[in-house]
Amino acid sequence: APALAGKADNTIRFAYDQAPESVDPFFNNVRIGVIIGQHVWDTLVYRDPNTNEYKGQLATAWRQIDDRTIEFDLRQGVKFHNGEEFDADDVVYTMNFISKPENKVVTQANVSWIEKAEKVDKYKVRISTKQVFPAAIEYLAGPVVIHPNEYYEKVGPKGQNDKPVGSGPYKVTNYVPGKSITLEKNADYFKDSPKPQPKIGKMDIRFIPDRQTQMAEAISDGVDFIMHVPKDQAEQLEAVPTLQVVSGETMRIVFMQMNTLEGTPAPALKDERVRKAIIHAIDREGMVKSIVGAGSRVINTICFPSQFGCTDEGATRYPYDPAKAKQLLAEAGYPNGLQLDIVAYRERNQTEALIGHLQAVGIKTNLRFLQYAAMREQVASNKAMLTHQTWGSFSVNDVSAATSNYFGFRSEDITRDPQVRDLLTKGDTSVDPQVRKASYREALKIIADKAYAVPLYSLPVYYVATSDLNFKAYPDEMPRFWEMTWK
Amino acid sequence: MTDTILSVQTVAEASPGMRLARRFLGQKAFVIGAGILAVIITLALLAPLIAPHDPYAQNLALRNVPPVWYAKGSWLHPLGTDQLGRDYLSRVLYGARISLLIGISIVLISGIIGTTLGLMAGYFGGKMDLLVTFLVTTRLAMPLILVALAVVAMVGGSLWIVILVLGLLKWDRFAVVMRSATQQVRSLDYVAAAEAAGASTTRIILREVLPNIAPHLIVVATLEAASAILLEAALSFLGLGVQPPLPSWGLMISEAKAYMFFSFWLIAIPGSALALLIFAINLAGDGLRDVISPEGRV
Amino acid sequence: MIGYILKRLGLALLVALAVSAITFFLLRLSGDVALAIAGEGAQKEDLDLIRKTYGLDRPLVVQYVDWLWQTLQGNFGTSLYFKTDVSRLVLDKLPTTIILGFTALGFALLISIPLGVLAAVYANSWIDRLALAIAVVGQALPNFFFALILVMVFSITLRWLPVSGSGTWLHFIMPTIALGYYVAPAFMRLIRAGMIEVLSADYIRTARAKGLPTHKVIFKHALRNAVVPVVALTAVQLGFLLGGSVVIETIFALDGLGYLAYQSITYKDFPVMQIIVLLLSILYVLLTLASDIANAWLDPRIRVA
Amino acid sequence: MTTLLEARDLTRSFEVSQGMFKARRKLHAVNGISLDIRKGEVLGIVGESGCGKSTLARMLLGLLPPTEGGITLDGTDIRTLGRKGMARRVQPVFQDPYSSLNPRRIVASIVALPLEVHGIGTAAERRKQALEILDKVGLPQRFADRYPRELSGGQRQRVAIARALVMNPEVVVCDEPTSALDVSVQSQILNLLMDLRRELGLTYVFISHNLAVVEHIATRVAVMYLGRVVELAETETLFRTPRHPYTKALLASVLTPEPGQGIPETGLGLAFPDPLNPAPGCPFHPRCPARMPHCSTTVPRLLQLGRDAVACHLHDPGQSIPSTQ
Amino acid sequence: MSEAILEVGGLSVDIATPRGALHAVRDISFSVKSGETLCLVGESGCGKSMTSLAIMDLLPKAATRTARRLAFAGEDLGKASRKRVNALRGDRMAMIFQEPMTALNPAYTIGNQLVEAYRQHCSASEAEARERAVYLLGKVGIASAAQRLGQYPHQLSGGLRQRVMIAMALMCGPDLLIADEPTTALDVTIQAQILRLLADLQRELGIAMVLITHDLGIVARIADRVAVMYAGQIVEEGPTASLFANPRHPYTQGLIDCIPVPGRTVPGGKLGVIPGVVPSLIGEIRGCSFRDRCSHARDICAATVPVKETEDGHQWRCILENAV
Ligand SMILES: Nc1ncnc2c1ncn2[C@@H]1O[C@H](COP(=O)(O)OP(=O)(O)OP(=O)(O)O)[C@@H](O)[C@H]1O
Ligand SMILES: Nc1ncnc2c1ncn2[C@@H]1O[C@H](COP(=O)(O)OP(=O)(O)OP(=O)(O)O)[C@@H](O)[C@H]1O
Ligand SMILES: [Mg+2]
Ligand SMILES: [Mg+2]
Repeated sequence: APALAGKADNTIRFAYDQAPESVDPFFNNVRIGVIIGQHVWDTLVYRDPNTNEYKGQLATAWRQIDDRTIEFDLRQGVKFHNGEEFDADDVVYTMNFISKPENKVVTQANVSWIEKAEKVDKYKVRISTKQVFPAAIEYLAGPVVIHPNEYYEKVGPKGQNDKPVGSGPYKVTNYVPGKSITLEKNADYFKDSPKPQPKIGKMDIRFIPDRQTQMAEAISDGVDFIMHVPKDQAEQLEAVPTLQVVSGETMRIVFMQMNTLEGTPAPALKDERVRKAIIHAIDREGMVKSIVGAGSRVINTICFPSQFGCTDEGATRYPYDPAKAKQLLAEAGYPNGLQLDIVAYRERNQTEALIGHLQAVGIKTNLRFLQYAAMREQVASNKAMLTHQTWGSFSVNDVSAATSNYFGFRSEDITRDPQVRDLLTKGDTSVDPQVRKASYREALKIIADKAYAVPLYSLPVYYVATSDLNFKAYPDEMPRFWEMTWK
Repeated sequence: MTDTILSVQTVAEASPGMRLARRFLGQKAFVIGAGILAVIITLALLAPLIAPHDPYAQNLALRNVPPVWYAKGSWLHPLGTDQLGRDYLSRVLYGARISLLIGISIVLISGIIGTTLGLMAGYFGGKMDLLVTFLVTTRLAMPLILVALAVVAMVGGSLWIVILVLGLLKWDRFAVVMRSATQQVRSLDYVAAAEAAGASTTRIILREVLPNIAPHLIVVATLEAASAILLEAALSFLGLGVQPPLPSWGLMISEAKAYMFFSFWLIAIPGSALALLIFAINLAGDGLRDVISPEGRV
Repeated sequence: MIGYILKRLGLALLVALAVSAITFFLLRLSGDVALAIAGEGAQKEDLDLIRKTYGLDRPLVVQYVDWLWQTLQGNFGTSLYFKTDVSRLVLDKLPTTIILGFTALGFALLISIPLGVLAAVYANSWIDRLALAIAVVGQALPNFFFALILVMVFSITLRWLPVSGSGTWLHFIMPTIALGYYVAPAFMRLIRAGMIEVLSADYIRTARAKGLPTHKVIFKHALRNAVVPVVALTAVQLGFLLGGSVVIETIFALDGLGYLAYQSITYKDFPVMQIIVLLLSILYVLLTLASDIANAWLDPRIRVA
Repeated sequence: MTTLLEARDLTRSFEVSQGMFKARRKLHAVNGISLDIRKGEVLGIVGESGCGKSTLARMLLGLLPPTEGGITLDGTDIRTLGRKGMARRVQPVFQDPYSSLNPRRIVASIVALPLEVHGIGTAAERRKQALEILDKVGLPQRFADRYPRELSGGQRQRVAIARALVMNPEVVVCDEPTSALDVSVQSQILNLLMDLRRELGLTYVFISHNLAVVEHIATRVAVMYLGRVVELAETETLFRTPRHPYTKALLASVLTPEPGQGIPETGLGLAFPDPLNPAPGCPFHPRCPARMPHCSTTVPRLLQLGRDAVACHLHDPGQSIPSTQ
Repeated sequence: MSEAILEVGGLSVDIATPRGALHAVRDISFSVKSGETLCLVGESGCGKSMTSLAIMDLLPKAATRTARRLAFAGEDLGKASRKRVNALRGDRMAMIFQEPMTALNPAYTIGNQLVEAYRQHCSASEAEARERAVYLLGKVGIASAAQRLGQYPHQLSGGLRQRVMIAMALMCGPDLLIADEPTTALDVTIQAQILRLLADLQRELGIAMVLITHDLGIVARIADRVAVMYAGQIVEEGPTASLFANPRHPYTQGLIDCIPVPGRTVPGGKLGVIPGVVPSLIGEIRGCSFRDRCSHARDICAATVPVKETEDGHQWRCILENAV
């Protein structure tokens, strides 16, 4: 029954639209997995979301030993939920486990940079990277959590999923795959953690796929917290007195790709004028204002502004100008417009708006709305023309996690400019921040000048919560329940 | 049989066509159903002429305008606009075309498959019948929505994919009904008489059997069209059907459900349109069946 | 009798085999599993690795035979998405769906039998028309639309029923209605048609000629015979309900097989999809077998002493 | 008289299922019948319901392949004649005038169907020919464009006869052509059939369960019981001196409209003929008032007695020694 | 002769059809005394079944019954309540239907169906009812009756089923038995057996019987009195012998003429015919309904035709005094 819960029994009921494939953060690649991961586990390093400053979490201090090695001093007296003590063995075990491809960690991009970890003494370890990898600390402050080695060795990833054990502020007390997961406050959470001691006693996370059902639950006081509410609905829910709506910018950027590869199904896109016409056709400000919503901003390069190395300095901007778009199309030999396919996988209403804008300048598009995997297949097999993409960089605050993914000749890259690739690689693998910044800037400028992609905007996230709750939204789409309190 | 003898003189007055028409018109349900259906079909055909706006033209400045009967509504958009500022009336009108197209195309595909199978099974019997019965059982054993969803999810939804997938999956009822109808007709003496007259099997199937089971075919076709339209709507509702910006009613419901708690009309309009269409088709189909076999309103 | 049942079970096996083969090839041909497993951001090397570890680089037929062999041994594999045993996952969810299927069926029968009998006994009266109207309107409302309206009314406005979940019996009320009302008209029509046919049968006239009171004629002599085809329909409809619970379970976040099926479809979780389809098809065939046996029990002409 | 159509050891069995839980069984609808149909005669076939009359008729028409035995027409196996070849020479008239006419065709088109199939003449010529033959069977022109449902039973049966005659066949196989009709209509049809026979020199196989009708129309009669011919004789002989006990019982059961005679006692027991479980030995013995011990063990053979034949132990002294088994 | 057990006076049955009221039975009158057998004979569709159903109050919904008098053993059935009719039906007036194959409920054993009426009307115990059922099954010539009680209808042959139907009709010892074509669906040999059985029982129990048939042969052999129906009317009625020896109505004459009778008709020769077809019963019918098929028809036939009668109770509805 809906009545009994919430503030009264210090439980927060949180509904999310997707169930994680596994609770183990290394074996899922969804947002809810990241959220659960950060509550149940700890990382070596903690990035303060307010100041973006790195703090020690399971590590107390770290230092660069050489270009590819970092040494960590570990915190003493930390215990996992099952009582196992935290020490260097846990770190070494975890790092070595996840770095081995045969262990089939799902989030390869998050771990493939790790070469190995070595124990120096009980509370000191060294982690080395395969190449020079400046973003290592950022990753260690995000997706790379530390597992208890004895338990993990015993039960393996499957056991860790069935009965997860971490060291974080919350522990898993009940998990029904696909249905719900219950977290309870870890009363023994170590005092010195940069994550504050949790106030809310229990988190009841249910997976409700249908957003309207979620909304109905929120309205009828069946849940206390939902997120990723579309703008229009969030604005409507603001009218419900028992609810509060908070929005925040996220690192997720939205952009369109245009296939200019050899053998592209849309040769027209090889013409720079056509690509520029497409960018000019889209009213990004208008979309941000009326569809995407507060907390969103228009971007001009394919990265999130707060990411290290991200800039639109010197990059060409393409204002909304349908007349110019039409003119460019005419110049390119398409006075009567043209027909293109577009593939997309989420934010369907935004795709529809894009289609509308393109249609207005004479570009008819045929939407193929696919599951992410199917869309990727289209892209990777050179069958896509236009894509409507979003990219969250796994909340990694570094351009290497964003632009490089789409312009570094990986399978997602459907422009393949070697010059851009070389610049990005240089940025990804240099130690000197200035060198990195310069190469990224140059790469981003080329991408913009040649109109290789359509930068659109960043995606905000709307949270709807019971009005009893104090909470704050952060750009990494991470609700931090450990710091929330009841009003 | 007594009836027939006695009716000789009375029936001589009206031509058979007239009498059939009278029988149809005597069916209130059929008249209502067919009437509504006719209106919907006319509106659908005339959509380009009567739609006040381009159903695809968006206007982000005029989003979610309520219909005219709300205080904030205006005659510019009699049924309001949707979340992208597109005229709702125009979309509903064009949506009728899509729903009808879906119903008709799916029924055409599945009807051809099912009727062929049913005719073969019913006419030839024996091994052919066993084979077709097995195929039908297999098809019935496959959870339709699930398989359709899965395939559409894999291939990617689009109008023609949905039509193809459902068309290839929904032939079972045709096969079952056509099989038993054929069996019935096959055992009648006029088929034997045609055989005895030397008519070839193909000829008998096409000229003697098919015309006599056609009424059943039409009834099944109407009811299947309704169910196909509903099924497409369900797929679209789950996001795995027709793709935007096509104004399919199922898709419109799916898109509007996000607004249902505060702008109920957005979901109510396509929802009622869909319900009305299905209602009309079913009513007409029912009436048709009653006219054809007044006893069995199954 | 035993021979017949064995024959039918053999047929069930054959059907299950055919269904599994069709779905296996259909699904494998329409998309790439490896990509589905890999998820967002995977690279070519990852895909190759996945293909190798999951054996997806082998010919399809080999994969199917292998899958079949494993399944026959009771090894249903591991969910690609949830990483747990498919059997555990499915077994966990099955009860919810079975409960929902039966409550929906019960609900449908509960409203359709009385309505159908009334409509037949008072054929062409206003009662009949009303019942017909209920049936036609019932079939015209898409069930997802109806479900949403139920939520609007009972959860949002009246706040009587919880929106989603499967914790208490209260959670089952709306899904039961939403699912059951859609098949009720089919039952009603069948019962009506059956009753009308039976009521005009010679043996009903015999019963009346014997001077039996009306209720005895209707309930003893007529209903018993009219209900026979309903049993057959019940099996089909239960199968349909189980399959059709995808939409309803998804809307009500009811943690059953239908919802699992929807999830497995969106996550391209082939092992789970395969087993659910297989399970539902076997269930369907067993249900039809059960209904045939029930029919035989009801109809002495089939039973044969 | 020359033999036109000849059946040799004709047997037809069906696989029938009796409910779901029972194994399918073999039913011998026709069991080793040999007959010769002579040019110009009317061979009457009588027997109770289910004794295989229609099955025999369908085989004679080439509509049903026999499981054993064969049929020849003028000495050629009818299988080699093919459907069209048979159609030109042997035509049917069925029992039920309601199901023997395609309800979606008008009368003229029904009658012209055989012509159409054989590609004879143009559409107009075919119609003309159909109208002529309709006139011959006593249906005025105005019926030509009606649908069967607008005709009475007798009128329909006339259409069926017209269709059978339009190809000028030699043999017409009538399977209970009047049993669905009222007596007043029956006499019209019988008269018509007799007239046509005289006029066109037709040969009839006339199947009926009505002995009075058979006696009236047939020149020779075969009596069937459970798939076998038990007696075959010239009509007069058969009705004057029936030999088989079953024939006698049949004759006794005929209720002529003669008041005061009361209902005859047939002398038959309560057993009823079940084609699925035919009695061993003589199939009629369970009901036979004159049964002897060996009747239940030995199947009587069809004994030729001059031009007639009978299958009964009473008339077959050569077989009176029971083959004990 | 005893009292008339059934009196029918001016009985009409109209059936509502989409094309108007169908006058299935038009103003017919007859009566049956105890121990007497009356045969209603006529061609298909002439209203025989409707007459019997009207008496039993079993008409289909679309049909309405009107009668000047409809009395059973002196009691007016037209005024009797539904309950009263139910009490009489199956108890004192019983009916046997044409199709033995479908007149028994396939879902129940014949024992169940036999005892049902008896228990309903005679408030007997199950055991008593079964005993009576066994007795009657024996009476209608069914051996090992006790075992038969547990069998289902489909396990019996048509002849046996019709016997069961007869036993069922006799369960409560009725005064009136209406048999609507009880042997039409049976083979000739079995027909003879069943008719004989019926005749014997009727005589033995002294029941009044109304037997409906289209077969003049049956009529001749079993009836005391005959009523010939044509197009919803009784056109001729009289004692069997008199009617067959001296048919007065052209229709009766025609009927008798068109049956081939061994010995009387010439084999292969012409049979008598009645030209034309039965008229439609829908709409108003005036005058003699047989006139457009009758060779004696004259203008006055279009007016209401008087009923003529001889002393022995032979009545006919024709302008002619005598058969031609
Ligand atoms: N297609 C069939 N399949 C199974 N059994 C059949 C088939 N056709 C005929 N029979 C059976 O064969 C037997 C003879 O049938 P047939 O129709 O020849 O009898 P009949 O003498 O014409 O009977 P009736 O007088 O009732 O027409 C019957 O027991 C019948 O049930
Ligand atoms: N339910 C009905 N609806 C309409 N007309 C009916 C109905 N039942 C019977 N009739 C008509 O009523 C007339 C008399 O029918 P009835 O059944 O009494 O004839 P019958 O003499 O018993 O014929 P049969 O010998 O065929 O049984 C016929 O014209 C018939 O068509
Ligand atoms: Mg036959
Ligand atoms: Mg009758």
